[in-house]
Amino acid sequence: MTAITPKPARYGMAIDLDRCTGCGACMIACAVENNVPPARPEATPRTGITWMRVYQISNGASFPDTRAAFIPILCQQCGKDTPCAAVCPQEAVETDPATGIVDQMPQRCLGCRYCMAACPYHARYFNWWDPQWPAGMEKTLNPDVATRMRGVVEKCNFCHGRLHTARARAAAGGRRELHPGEYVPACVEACPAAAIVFGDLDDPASEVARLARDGQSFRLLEKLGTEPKIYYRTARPWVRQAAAQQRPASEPPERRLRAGLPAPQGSGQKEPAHA
Amino acid sequence: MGFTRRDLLTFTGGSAAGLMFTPVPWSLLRDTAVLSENWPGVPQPLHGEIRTRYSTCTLCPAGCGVRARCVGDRPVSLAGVSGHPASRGVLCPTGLVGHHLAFCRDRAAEPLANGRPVAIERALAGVSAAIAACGARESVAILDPRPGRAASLVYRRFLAGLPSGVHCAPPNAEPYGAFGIDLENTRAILSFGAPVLDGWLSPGRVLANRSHFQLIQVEPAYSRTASLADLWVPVLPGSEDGFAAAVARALEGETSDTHATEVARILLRNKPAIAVGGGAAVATLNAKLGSVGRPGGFLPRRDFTPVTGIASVPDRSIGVLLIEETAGGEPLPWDLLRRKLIPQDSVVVALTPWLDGCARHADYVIPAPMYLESLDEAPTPAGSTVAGFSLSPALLTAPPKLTPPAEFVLRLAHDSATYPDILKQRVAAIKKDGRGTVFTYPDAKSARVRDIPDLWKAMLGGAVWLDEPLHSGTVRGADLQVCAGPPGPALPPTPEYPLLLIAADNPPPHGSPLMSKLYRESGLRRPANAATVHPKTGRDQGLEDGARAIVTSPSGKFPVQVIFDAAVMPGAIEVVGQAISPASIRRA
Amino acid sequence: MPKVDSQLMPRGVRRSTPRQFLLWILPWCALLAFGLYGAGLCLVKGLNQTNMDNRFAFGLWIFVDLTVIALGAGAFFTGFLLYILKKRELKAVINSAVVIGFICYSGAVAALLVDVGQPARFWFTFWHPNVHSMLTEVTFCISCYLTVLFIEYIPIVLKNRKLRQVPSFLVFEFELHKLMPVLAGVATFLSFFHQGSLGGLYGVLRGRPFAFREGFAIWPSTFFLFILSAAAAGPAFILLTTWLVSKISGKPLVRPEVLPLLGRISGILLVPYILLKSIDTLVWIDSTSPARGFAAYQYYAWKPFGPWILFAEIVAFGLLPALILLRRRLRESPAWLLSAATLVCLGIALNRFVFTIQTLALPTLPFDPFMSYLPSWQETATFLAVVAYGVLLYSFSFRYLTLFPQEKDLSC
Amino acid sequence: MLSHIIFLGLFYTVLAVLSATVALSLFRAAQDFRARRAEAICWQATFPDLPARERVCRHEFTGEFAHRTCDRAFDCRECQTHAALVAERPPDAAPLPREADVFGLEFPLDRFYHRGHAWAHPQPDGTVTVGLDALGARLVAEPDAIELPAVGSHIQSNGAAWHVRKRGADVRILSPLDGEVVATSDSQNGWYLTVKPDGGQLDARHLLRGAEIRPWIAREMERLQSALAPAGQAPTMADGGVPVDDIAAGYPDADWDAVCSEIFLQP
Repeated sequence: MTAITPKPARYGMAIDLDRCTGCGACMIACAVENNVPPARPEATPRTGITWMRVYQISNGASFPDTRAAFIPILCQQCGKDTPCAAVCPQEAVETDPATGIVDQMPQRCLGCRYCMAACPYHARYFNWWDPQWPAGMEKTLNPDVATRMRGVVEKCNFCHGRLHTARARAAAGGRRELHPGEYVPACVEACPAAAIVFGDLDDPASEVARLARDGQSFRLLEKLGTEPKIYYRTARPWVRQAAAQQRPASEPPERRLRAGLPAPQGSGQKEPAHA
Repeated sequence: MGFTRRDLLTFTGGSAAGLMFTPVPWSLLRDTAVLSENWPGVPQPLHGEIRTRYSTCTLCPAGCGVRARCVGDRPVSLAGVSGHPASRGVLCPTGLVGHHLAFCRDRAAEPLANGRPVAIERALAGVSAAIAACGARESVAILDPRPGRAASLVYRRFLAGLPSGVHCAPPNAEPYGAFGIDLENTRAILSFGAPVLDGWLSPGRVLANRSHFQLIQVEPAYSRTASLADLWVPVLPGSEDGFAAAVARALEGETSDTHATEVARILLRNKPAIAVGGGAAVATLNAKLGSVGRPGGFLPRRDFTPVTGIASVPDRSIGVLLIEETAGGEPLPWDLLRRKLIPQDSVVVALTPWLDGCARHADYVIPAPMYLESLDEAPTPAGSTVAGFSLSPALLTAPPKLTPPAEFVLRLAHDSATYPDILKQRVAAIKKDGRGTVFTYPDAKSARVRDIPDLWKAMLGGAVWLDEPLHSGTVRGADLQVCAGPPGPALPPTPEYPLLLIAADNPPPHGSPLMSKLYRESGLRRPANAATVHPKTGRDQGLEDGARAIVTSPSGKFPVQVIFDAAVMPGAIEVVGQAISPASIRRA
Repeated sequence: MPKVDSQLMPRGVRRSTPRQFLLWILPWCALLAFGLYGAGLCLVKGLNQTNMDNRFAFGLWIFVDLTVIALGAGAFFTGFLLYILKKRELKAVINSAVVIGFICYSGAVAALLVDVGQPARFWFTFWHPNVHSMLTEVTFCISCYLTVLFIEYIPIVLKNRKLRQVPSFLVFEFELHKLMPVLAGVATFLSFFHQGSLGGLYGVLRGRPFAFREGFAIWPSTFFLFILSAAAAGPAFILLTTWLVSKISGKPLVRPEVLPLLGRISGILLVPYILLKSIDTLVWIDSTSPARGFAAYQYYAWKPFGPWILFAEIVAFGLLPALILLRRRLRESPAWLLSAATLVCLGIALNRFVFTIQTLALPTLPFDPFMSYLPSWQETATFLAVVAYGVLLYSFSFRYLTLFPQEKDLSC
Repeated sequence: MLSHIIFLGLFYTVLAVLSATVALSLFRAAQDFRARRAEAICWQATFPDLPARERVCRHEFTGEFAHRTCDRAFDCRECQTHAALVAERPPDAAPLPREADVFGLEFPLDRFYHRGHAWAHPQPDGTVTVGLDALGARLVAEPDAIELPAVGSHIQSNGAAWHVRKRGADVRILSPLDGEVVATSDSQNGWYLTVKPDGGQLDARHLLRGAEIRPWIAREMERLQSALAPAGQAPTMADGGVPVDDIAAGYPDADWDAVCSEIFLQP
């Protein structure tokens, strides 16, 4: 920790869905930054750990009218009545008033998974296995982030390792505040299309605040009233519609595999009755 | 005054109660916490001085600059070099985790002869013997995935010394021949199935200019590029050339089908425009668009030396084939290669870091260093309008028993020089010509070659040399040769093969275990064994979503997992990395 | 050996021969061993042994825990009626109720310890509790209440025929028994809270509109509904077990008027529960859920969770048994009484199932799918271990302790 | 913060109450022993657990009640009902024979009988000899072991006077009176204990005498028969009714523990 106490910020993101090419660089940069272990072969899309996960959504229409878009989902850093923070029995989830970042403390987590049941974005992940790396690869772990043990929950924390580094640098420079852009999460830095903008939503001058105010921006499940800090932007009406539609949607179940979900086996997924 | 049982009980009880007021039980509690926090067997990251080192990515022809965050001298994460002329500070997903490749399974660790480990000398002897045994009619060929490198020069020299040596490249190694694409100034790209937004040329450069050009994707599959293009024109597989011709006519003002007219309108409104991908008709279309040799179009480079495409090598002519495979593991068309070999007595040598590629068909496997394990070179970045060159210094310490492909060929040629020597000569040559500029990674600055005292050192520190542009007018060589796009018109479906097999995605590259995990768990890239069909087509074939099935085509059969996706053209089967051909699919 | 066995039994009651008893417990012991093996796998290899996943963070275990804790509520409620409201007739079943309660709660806690990812950290909740979490409330109350049940269990054990020959045991039991009302009071207090908190557990999930409920002060409506439903189910479950035990042991255990009384209590509590539950559901459909952007119909559009589930919960397993239990004539006939009691217990199980499983199965994001899950054999085995443990503990208690004081007078 | 205080406050209160409850009962138990209440409490705790048939009021024998269960744990000394009944029909109104013969068992009527089959015989010297009555004696004839209280120790009525072991049945004989043991014997001379009663003389209000004996023993024989009868069989005595000297020998396969417990009022 650093001695400085910077002026409170409210960090958030604006993701431009019209720029996202679904390459997955954000997911990969995130996993590298945060020492997410390569999965066991047994791990499925439902048990794997992807702090950031790019879903593909579609307008549900058939060829050639079909349209698809990519939508990266990470912890939405809810700013009000944060569902996961309220339910944790032992304060392993805390919202940092100085940054507005919802932080998960694995070393205090009991592994009851109540927070996962509480999260509407499925942005929390449980360590079902002991973490393992191929021989030698553990030497490439990021020294700024501790590895997690089996049986605890983890999630995106806007790369707080990077926040600490940035603060330390600022403190070394005798500064109490961080310059905009001095601290950006790994996914933001890695996005080849520069689709993710990160910054202080409370700073009206910041680009992210400007995009958040943009008429084409929206947030997921806004009506839940949890004030998420991840904004999505698109000029394509159908994308906005698909991101806010009632379920079960017209979306055909065939997109399941593309949406990052397992192929049905036995009593796997059921088709929506109204589909 | 004896010691009764009562006394004992009192004592025990008392001490138990007293213990509660000592720190002992509480510290024991804490210890359980400590235990559960450092769960046995969980590796903790190593700490050390954080340093930044630079290199250049050789996994694909894009030639992106790499900034490595290192603990001590060990890279822990890779990122782009901001301002890099080719990559514009961007790395693709594969490049981001290039430093993990060294830890993949399926690595070639030691020389193999017919699957058995041998000393490198034995392998050398064996291969030389095989080469010596080749008569004038039996040619010795080296398949060079990246012509235009210093290594390629080594190959050419060696082959020149043989009675019949062939220096050949896999299909599409040089898509635009002597030409680069002036992305910075083009206003419209008419793409015939080229993955423009999905790893085409240097992704960073393409995306940086994305806002400047209209993108029209002509492709039967609703690919990533199609989904992000300004206009997607779904055409029947194999009818691209026809559509190109239609557009050409529409440009002339002739009335054509609505799509073509629409496309023509966009191209005319956004000039300069280019057409990429596709076949001969696309070349003529470019000529019509006047995009050859003009700013915003195809511009010629100085460094081009033509190389035989493997396809044009006569069948059953190669006696000894040396195949260089890159760490990126671009797939090689083995069926094509096999046809070129002399049936019985041909020798195949795989110079590769991988065991699961061409090594599977090779008599000799010469393990090559993995990306970032040894000093390497990156030739002119794909699609660059000027010649370029950069070194890829090693960031990892390589295991023993590895031989860089060029090194192996040098030793075959009994040349005392080492690969680094060759690279030094190349750099010296650049310095001698004194043309062009050098962009150095650490300070993100460009300087003229003349002004750099020690070019070699600068290059080792991370730098890319860029030639001066040619005068756009003077086009050396013939007119633009555009790569052979999707092979000719597809055969019409037959009763035996009612469906059409079309390429969906590039096959998943050799990647970090982490990358493959993330792709698998997010389903972002279709698994290599996925066959995506329209739900209706699938049901007509008696399949359901997720079923296991067998796809049969004239070139053979392979098992797949069926994915229903309404985005797929009815009557088509999208399969990762397949050529267009009629096919049938049935339940496994 | 048989002599010791018979000398441990209460006098004046007939018990199966040692041989029969052995034949009875052997299969259960086998089941227990198998279950413990499954649980051991989960503890040693980790929760990857289960079929739970990041979406189904809760599974069979949590569902079972909630159900058995609801059914175990009989212990506290019978105690409350007997010691606080002085309902003497219930003395006939209180011992059995206590044992059942103890079994249910200890079983639930055991299952929970396997369920959490880091069992070694179970005490963290007490170390740095987040008092705003319903789960904290549950943890504290259940651990306390388990202690209470244990203390309530002691006198029953001390009255064993051999143990009671030690005068000090008998005297301690006598003194402790005089303070039973205190314990009953504490038990009631604790039970009200944790039964409620278990409901609150889901009611506060503002991220899960299917489960989220408005409420009073810090407690969502489910808090109160769970208390009521548990209080209603407890007596019904005791009724069932008593009947079952007397069928298995082939002896009358309580006077004929006791079971109908239990049924009546259950019925009386069921009515307000059903009433409130219906109101709550209507409010939720009408305002709570839509206000959060989810039209309630969509929850029931995913097979197999159709609207039938609402009907089953409220009418078939609620209103119907309530009406049966309130009609004296029906109550008096064993067939009706028992089927009604069974319906009540099933209703509770269904209710807990809906809140645990359906809540997690329903998608929240517009582009994520409906999911289902089947427990792995390790999960099922662990659950069976809890059942076997319960049966064994009860069998031994029934054989060597006096669970039904009226039995010896009825047996001759 | 406040919520912390409230929550943890409640929690610790609950814990305090629980531990206090347990501690208190332990403390009280200890006190009971110190105050010699233990024996009485044991009987208090035992009596309700006896089957109803063993708890019938003595006035049922005399036909004053058709059916009445004792609610005073066989201690008539504070029982108003008893007092009232005795007042209106004083015992020994009619002269009695010196001894009663019930089914061939002699019950001398010069002494008082406890429901637990111990008799108390006041001696001229003011002491009281205590022994087993004929039925009890036949049940534990030639006991395997006898455990008599130490001379000088104090016994309480309805408390354990001495212990007899017979065929694995561990029988405690309930004391008919309160008093201090002055002598013990192994029943050669017909008695086991000589007791100096508290308060100088024997308070026999709670003991049976005279005319009560016959109906009482009649019932005891019934219970004995049903206890001896193997499960399911009709109760019969080996010989047409008169118990042999050693009943145990007559019923080798009877659960002797159960039989003795039945007769000696052990739960």
